[in-house]
Amino acid sequence: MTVSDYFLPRSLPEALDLIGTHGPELLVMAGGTVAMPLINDGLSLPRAVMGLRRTGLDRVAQLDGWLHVGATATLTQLQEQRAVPLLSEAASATASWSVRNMGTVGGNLFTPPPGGDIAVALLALDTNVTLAGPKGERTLPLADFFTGFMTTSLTDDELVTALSVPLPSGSTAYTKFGRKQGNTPAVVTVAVRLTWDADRIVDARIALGAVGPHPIRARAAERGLLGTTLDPDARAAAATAATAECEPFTDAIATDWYRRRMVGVVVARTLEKLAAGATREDR
Amino acid sequence: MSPNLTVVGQSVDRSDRIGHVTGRTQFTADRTFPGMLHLRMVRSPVHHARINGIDMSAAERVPGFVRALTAADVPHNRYTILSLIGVEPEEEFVLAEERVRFKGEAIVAIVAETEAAALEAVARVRLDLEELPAVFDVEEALLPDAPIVTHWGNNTFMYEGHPCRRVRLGDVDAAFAQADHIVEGVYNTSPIEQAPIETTGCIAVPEANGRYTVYTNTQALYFSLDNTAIILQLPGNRLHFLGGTVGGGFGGKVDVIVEPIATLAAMKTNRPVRFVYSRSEEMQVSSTRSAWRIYVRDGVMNDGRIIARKVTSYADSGAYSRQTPYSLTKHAANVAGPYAIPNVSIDAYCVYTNRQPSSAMRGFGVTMGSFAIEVQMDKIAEVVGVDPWTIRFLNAYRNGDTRPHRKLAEDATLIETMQAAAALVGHDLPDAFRSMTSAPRGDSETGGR
Amino acid sequence: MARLRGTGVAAVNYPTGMNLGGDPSQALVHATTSGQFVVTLSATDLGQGLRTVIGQIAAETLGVAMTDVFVDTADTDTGPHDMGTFASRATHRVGNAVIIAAQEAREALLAVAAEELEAAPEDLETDGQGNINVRGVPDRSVRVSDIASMAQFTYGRTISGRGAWMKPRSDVDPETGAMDPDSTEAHACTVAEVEVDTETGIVTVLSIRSAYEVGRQVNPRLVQGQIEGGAWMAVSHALYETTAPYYPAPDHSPKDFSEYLMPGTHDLAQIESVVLEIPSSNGPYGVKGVGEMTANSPIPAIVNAIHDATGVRIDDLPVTPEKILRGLDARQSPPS
Amino acid sequence: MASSIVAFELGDREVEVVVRPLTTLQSVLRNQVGAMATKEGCRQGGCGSCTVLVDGEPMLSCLLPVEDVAGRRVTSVESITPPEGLHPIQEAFVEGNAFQCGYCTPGMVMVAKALLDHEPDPTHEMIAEALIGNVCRCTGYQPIIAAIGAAAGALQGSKRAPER
Repeated sequence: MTVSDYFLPRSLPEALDLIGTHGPELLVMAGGTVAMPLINDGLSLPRAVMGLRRTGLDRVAQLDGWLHVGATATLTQLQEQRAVPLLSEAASATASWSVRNMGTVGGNLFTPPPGGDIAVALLALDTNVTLAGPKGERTLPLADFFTGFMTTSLTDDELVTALSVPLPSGSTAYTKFGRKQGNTPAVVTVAVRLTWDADRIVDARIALGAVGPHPIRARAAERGLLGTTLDPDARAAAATAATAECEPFTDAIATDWYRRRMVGVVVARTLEKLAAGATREDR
Repeated sequence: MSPNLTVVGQSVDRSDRIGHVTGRTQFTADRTFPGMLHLRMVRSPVHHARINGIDMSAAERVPGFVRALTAADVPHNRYTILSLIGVEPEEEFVLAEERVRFKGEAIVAIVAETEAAALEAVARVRLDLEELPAVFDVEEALLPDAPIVTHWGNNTFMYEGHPCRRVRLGDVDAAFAQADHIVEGVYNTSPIEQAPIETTGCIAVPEANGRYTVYTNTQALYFSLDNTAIILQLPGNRLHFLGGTVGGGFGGKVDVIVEPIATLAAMKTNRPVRFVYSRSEEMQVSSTRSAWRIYVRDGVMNDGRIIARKVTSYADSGAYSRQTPYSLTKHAANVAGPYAIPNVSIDAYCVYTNRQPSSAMRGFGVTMGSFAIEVQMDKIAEVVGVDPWTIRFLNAYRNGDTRPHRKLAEDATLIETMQAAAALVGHDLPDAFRSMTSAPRGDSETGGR
Repeated sequence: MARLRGTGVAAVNYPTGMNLGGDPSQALVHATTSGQFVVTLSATDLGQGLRTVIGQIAAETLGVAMTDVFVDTADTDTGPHDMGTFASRATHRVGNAVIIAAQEAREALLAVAAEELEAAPEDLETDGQGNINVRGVPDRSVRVSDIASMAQFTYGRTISGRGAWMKPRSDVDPETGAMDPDSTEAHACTVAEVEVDTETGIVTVLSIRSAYEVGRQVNPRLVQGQIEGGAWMAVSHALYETTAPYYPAPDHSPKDFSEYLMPGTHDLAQIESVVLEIPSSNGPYGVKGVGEMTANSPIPAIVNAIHDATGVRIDDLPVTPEKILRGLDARQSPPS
Repeated sequence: MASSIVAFELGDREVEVVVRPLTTLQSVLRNQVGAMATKEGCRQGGCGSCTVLVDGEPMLSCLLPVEDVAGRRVTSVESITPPEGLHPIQEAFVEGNAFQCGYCTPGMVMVAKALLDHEPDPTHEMIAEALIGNVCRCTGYQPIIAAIGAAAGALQGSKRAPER
């Protein structure tokens, strides 16, 4: 029999104990939307699996100017977070109703490209990720969490427990661009957050998904927006810069050529949405 | 025939409606049997390779492993589905022998107590494969130095001594010489998966009387039964096939791909055996609609009449031909399109490559021919300077016209259908086209058509 | 950014059935003692509704109500031979076999009724509601169910029929290709309307409007189902589907419904159609066949519409956004 | 770990099963409970034909270890089919010819049930969005969307006219 143990710990300490006991052989699963298909097809043959649904890590709460999202909060829960429209939009644009009821925010960080669309929004929001291990908790910026394709700074004995998003989130826009409408892998995902002083941009985040080994920031594009009014030239420059910065790949739905081309188009269109004032109520 | 019909022509309710909406319709895999075993395949991870060895020792130690089947266990391992209608040669292997010819080709069947055990045992089988050069392009496959996929030395199916299915009417070369314009096009299509929501599968159950009952979602019960009998070298009366309720087919369930090996496993274990494709097998292993490359060369007069059409088509059959040789014949018969063209020459090649085999799919051989010809018709219209409707009405076939395969057209209604479509979209047709019919041409019209 | 609209037209014929090895189907029909007619086959229903339309053809021919017909398929121990359900052949072939079987069963039914009613069989008519009447004599009538019972228990007869229909084998002349490849031809003509986003290359199919000539619709609602489903599949084939996205390269073949693209519920075109019925000479009640062809004409119509919208000719399926962008790029800077 | 006992509600039934670790709810329903309406179209979470409701929310039973639903309320097509006749959603599917092969239908019906429980009067767009994870290869979806719209009307109508 492939799986000889399936654990459903009822608390974080219990989960960490199980990791300690079983080591890296223990497959950790939250919503199951990534791991279970592989197990069902025999592409993953774990001996022991730990499910996180009962750990109580699914709380979402606003506290001290932060939105704290428990790692096992579902995408459906995230959809309901109107305080951070970017997260709500990103969750709504991900997968299908059933998958959103199962997939978790923490799990989305580990979804291989071109998935992981929530992480793109989280990255644009300067989210901190909290990790818990036998030695306690540590918190780091999400930007430092991703280290390569399917690699992160999570150590073998740690779990992601929460994601913390600073509030208010500013003026934001999100576009998941795919070959078809809805429930489809991204060709490119773009999440933008701008901070304004009067009519000038003083801080900018442009996060890109599906065009790199993990969600990435288009830092040159961000810098180029500073001090501008998000005028057409500034938007075009940002699109060009982002196009140069991305590291696209080829998969079943798009080539690296098409992805790179779409980075420019989708960044420009996402910035255009912001320029049109669609979600600039925080300005 | 104009009977006063009472039931035919009525939108009566489907007889299976209650079963479908309540989920009580019994599909093939909605059955379980006591002691039922599960079959999964060890498949080739590469496109083309020589099999130097198979090590089953680790697989055999997986708890729940029951037995493995290899080529040596299959009574008549080399088969061809269409041998039932006289198509030769036998070429496909139920389980690969010396070579694997496509990525995903079945090598070892593992039978286990549970699906999970079967999957694990599959993962534990060690293959010693020596990779060989592979070919994926239909025209590259025909070059002299191409890797050879088949066992007979070239990469085409042979049609009574020809490497292609030929259709000839009139004299295309003479007509090209007379034509005002030559219009050429080359059309490519990609392989396509039938993707029924119910995957291909069966359950083979040994009965006390020595027979095997096979529950299957095949589209063709007797194709499956007869081929299984040949492969297992069993009299047909030892087999009892049950089906008839299929969760979508689209041609994907015309192949005989799960029943022979599941029945063999049931024979060898004397237990019910279930073999149902996974979705990834359906996508990556099961037959596709073939990819096509279609060259069209048309001789056209200034007035828009097409006087010659030469088509060279290559269907990518993949590693085995399955239903594709027949598809090519159907293609060749129809690829000139629903038009009256006096000179036609068609060469349609069924080409072997190291790709997952192609076979039947909705529109078998015709769909992609229609795509090529109907795009070509627009190009011709552009060259002669008429609109897309005009070029089609000018050339539309009528009853009594000689088709490229020399049968006289008898149920032609293209003209009436185009008239109805024009009316539907509010496109005004000139009087000449509005009054046109598919009735046989009068003496005044071009007799050569 | 521009969104360009265009329309395209395509017209096709579609052959019904195969024949090159000979293409037979058989059917058996018998009445139970309660007057239910069982049609026994080994053809399969793929979901298109074969059981239903075969039931209709049997009911029509027998002269009984649809509710009194049961289609039993597919069991090789009980059902007579059938080639299978493919090539748009099932309604045509099986329907013809069922008509022959049902006619024989009807004759057996009327023969018993004639004895019971003391009338000539040719003077009897069925009303399709379970009664057999003597033509023109309103009070001389008997229930089909009573006759079915009497046939068994009073007369010791079978009310049954056998039907076989075959398209004979037609070998192909290997030199000329002379052959008889089909039984009849159905036709379709589609006008597709598309919108192309010239920055992304994304095509939106706005509408697919088609005329179909199918000989005879046995069940118009089921024909409509084939038309709508076929048009959707055609959009899918034209723009999305492939198991080898970079054909002929074998890389990146999809493994699931996420990577294997098909239009979803937000990608649906408006579908409109008219159906013409010009009966065929050899199909059951004039049937031609509609299963496969509905996915054919929309494909080239969409591709022609894309050309109409953009000026870009794409001769490779599927028409991906990348192919469109590369085509548009080439028009911007034509090779010198 | 050996097998364990898992109990959950299936419609108005109490179900108790002995399962190997990480057995899916889909497998339990089909192979142990005999509730075959929950189909098996991909086991990858990609087709929606195995959709059931867990505490009223649609989920994919192929991705859900049955241990995770211990003590919870599972609703399958069997659970909503009345002893006689059909649920209004099922009626609407019949009326609207919203299926061909029927293999995706149970999943579609379950999503429709969840949608109409949450939103009794959905727009066309909302229905389309609810169905985005359910694949149908036969119908082209339009008849399914229309049937769910019709079911909403029928359910609303029966609420507005309680005497019926």
